[in-house]
Amino acid sequence: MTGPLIPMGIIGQGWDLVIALLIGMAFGYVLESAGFSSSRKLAGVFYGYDFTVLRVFFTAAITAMVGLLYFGYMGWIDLSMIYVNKTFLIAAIVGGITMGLGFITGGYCPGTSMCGIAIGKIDAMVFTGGMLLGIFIFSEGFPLVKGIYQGYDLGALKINEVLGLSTGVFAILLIIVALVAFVITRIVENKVKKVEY
Amino acid sequence: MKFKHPNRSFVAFVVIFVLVIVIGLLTINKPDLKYKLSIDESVEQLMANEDKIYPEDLVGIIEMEEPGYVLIDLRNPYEFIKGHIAGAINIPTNSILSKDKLKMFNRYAADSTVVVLYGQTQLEANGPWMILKQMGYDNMKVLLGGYHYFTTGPLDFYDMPEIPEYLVEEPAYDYYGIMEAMGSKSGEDAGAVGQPQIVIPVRKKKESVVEGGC
Amino acid sequence: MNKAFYILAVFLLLLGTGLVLLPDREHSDEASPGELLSNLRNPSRFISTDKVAEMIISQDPALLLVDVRDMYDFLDYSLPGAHSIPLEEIMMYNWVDSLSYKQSQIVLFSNSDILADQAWVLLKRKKYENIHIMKGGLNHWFETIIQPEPPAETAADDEIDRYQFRKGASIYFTGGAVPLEQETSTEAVMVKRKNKTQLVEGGC
Amino acid sequence: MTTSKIIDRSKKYANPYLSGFLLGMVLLATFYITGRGLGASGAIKSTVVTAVVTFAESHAANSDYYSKFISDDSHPMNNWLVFEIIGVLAGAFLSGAIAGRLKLKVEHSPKITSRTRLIMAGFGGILFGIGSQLGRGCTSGAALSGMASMSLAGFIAMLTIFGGAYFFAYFFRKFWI
Repeated sequence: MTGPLIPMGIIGQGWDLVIALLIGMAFGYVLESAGFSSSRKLAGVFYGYDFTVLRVFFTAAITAMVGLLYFGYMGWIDLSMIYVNKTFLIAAIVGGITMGLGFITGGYCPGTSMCGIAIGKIDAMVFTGGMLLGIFIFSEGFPLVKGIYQGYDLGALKINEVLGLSTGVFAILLIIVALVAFVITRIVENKVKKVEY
Repeated sequence: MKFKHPNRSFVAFVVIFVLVIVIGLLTINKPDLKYKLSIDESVEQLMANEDKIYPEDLVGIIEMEEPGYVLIDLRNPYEFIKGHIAGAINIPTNSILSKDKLKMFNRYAADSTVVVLYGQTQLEANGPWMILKQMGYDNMKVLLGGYHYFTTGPLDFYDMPEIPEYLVEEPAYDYYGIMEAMGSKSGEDAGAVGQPQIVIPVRKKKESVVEGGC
Repeated sequence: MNKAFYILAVFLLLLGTGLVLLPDREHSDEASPGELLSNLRNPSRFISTDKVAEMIISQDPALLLVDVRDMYDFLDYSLPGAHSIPLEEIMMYNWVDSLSYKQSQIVLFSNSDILADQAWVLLKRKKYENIHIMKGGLNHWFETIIQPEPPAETAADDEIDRYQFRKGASIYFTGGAVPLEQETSTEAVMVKRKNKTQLVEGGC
Repeated sequence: MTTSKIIDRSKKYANPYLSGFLLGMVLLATFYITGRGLGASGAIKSTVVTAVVTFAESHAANSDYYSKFISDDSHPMNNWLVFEIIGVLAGAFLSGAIAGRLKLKVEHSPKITSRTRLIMAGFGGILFGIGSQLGRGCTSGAALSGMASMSLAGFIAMLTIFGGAYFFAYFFRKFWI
């Protein structure tokens, strides 16, 4: 009963692609049913007419985080084996802002564009085509940004360690922040002129 | 997702999830057996190189019926029945950490009885001995040579070879000499991957072992 | 606000408060005595001298030979490419980042297998993986690889194959000289044996 | 007020909190099974790497960036994320089919033409492609999974992606509202 199952060798390597498929299906189903296949719904979060993205996103991240912490506490999962992505400070910030600009112009992010494609959104297909091109451009221009890409490596930091909080305290603070944000966004949503889509 | 009553389903999901966690918390496995010695302490204790019982001494102990010793045979019951050192108790390696056995070891520790562990060879007893030692059972000792030597090797206290066979960590050959004789150029390992290299150990803070990803 | 929000709020606040209130639980980065004991029964903790010889000869990049005897013994003779990490220093050695140890197959050896086994138990308590003990140690290495016993004429093919391999390995390790016994083999060709003792693959 | 509209929509799409909770469960299961979170841009990267390897193998091997992802024994396409994305397509299709949302169309604000929307989508895609490589992951891989595993990088990704989008939102408002 100790996870993560695949790194621990409890589930054989052969199964992981089947699992990937199943997890992907669940992921896609939930995203699409929440409305993430519509770019105008996604963009709503930036113009105040629809905060679905924020709600789903925060709820999911926090639920998974709390679940992970409990699983770790009970010894069901070895938290030290959970992949924590490294922080390359400048690359993360520049990359994040670039993605933000891409988000507001393209109206999708990679996962949601897949949902869009699945239900026949042509703009999502073009977006994904753009992404392929973008990755190609990045790869070709990689020598130019190599310094930023590999520089300012802060290592695999956890945010609660940076803030000097215990995981539990950080979790409850984040929960409160999220719940307050949900209330505020509901108020904003009611004030902003509705956009039909 | 189509739910007839989304809120009811939501409540159901949430309740199930919370229940799983509550049950998990209630059935949390109790802390397993613990070590008393830290790793550094057990390295120290290994370097002290005590806790060895020489087979020729054991002969004396058995003959004189010296009190304060107990022999534990770690081999499996089948081997035990086929033959064992007189007076030995059979506790197969697998079961040394079972509750009643630990109770027994605690008793021996309390009245400072020396527990002599043996397997077929010394190697067989080495792991169990180290584990029990690290758990704080100071009275554990290992029979050098194991059952094999005890039943086959010379045991006359006054007439032992200079390096008895049971001291397995002694080089059995003159490695350097043989390599020289067999044509290794000036001790170099010809045709080898590379020179042996001395690694200077660095003291370092412990770091998390696991890196993510594949 | 809709009902779902309240459900979520109750759920998250409940679990979140729980997280704060839960008593600290010791999370050991060490294998428990029970785990250690069950590790002892894993046959893959040993590796044969033949397999080690094969890995050295094929220059297996994953192989990391560790001589746990003291420095003097090491300087006298050690396996080609071996690192010297005396048992005393085994826990000081920085395994994690010096050699990407996850990809390595670490083989511990001493003159016999007791010291190596002690090092193994210590490392296993620290949950290191892919560590093996060279069964029989250097004594067995000399018996089997450097000075192999020729099998009886009537021996099974397997055994003769193995002898051929060892003979070749002996020539490899001793520097290509004519073997001590008058074996007719002029061909110093390595006889590649089939991989019977496959090391356990770990990780990804 | 457009209450009727809101009710309509809430019938159309699942409740966001319920969806979020379920997505959280999926994410938790992913962590439990694989030790790492969900991702999407990785699969697209694999596709690019595969394409480049197929059409210009020596170029790919010489490039610093591609060569990171090419290893002799595993085909870059044979990648966990690629299968996950195939699953996403299937799952989203299923959901869309059940809800009757399957329709080939360009979704855009009535104030702009389809063409403008497509140009913007392509442009955004390019930026997202570049950004996701520089930031080592996209909204799902870096931000969502990163937040769940409490990594600093995840929170930075979340703040910069949404912060960036909010910052630029003003300039692109006529494309959306």
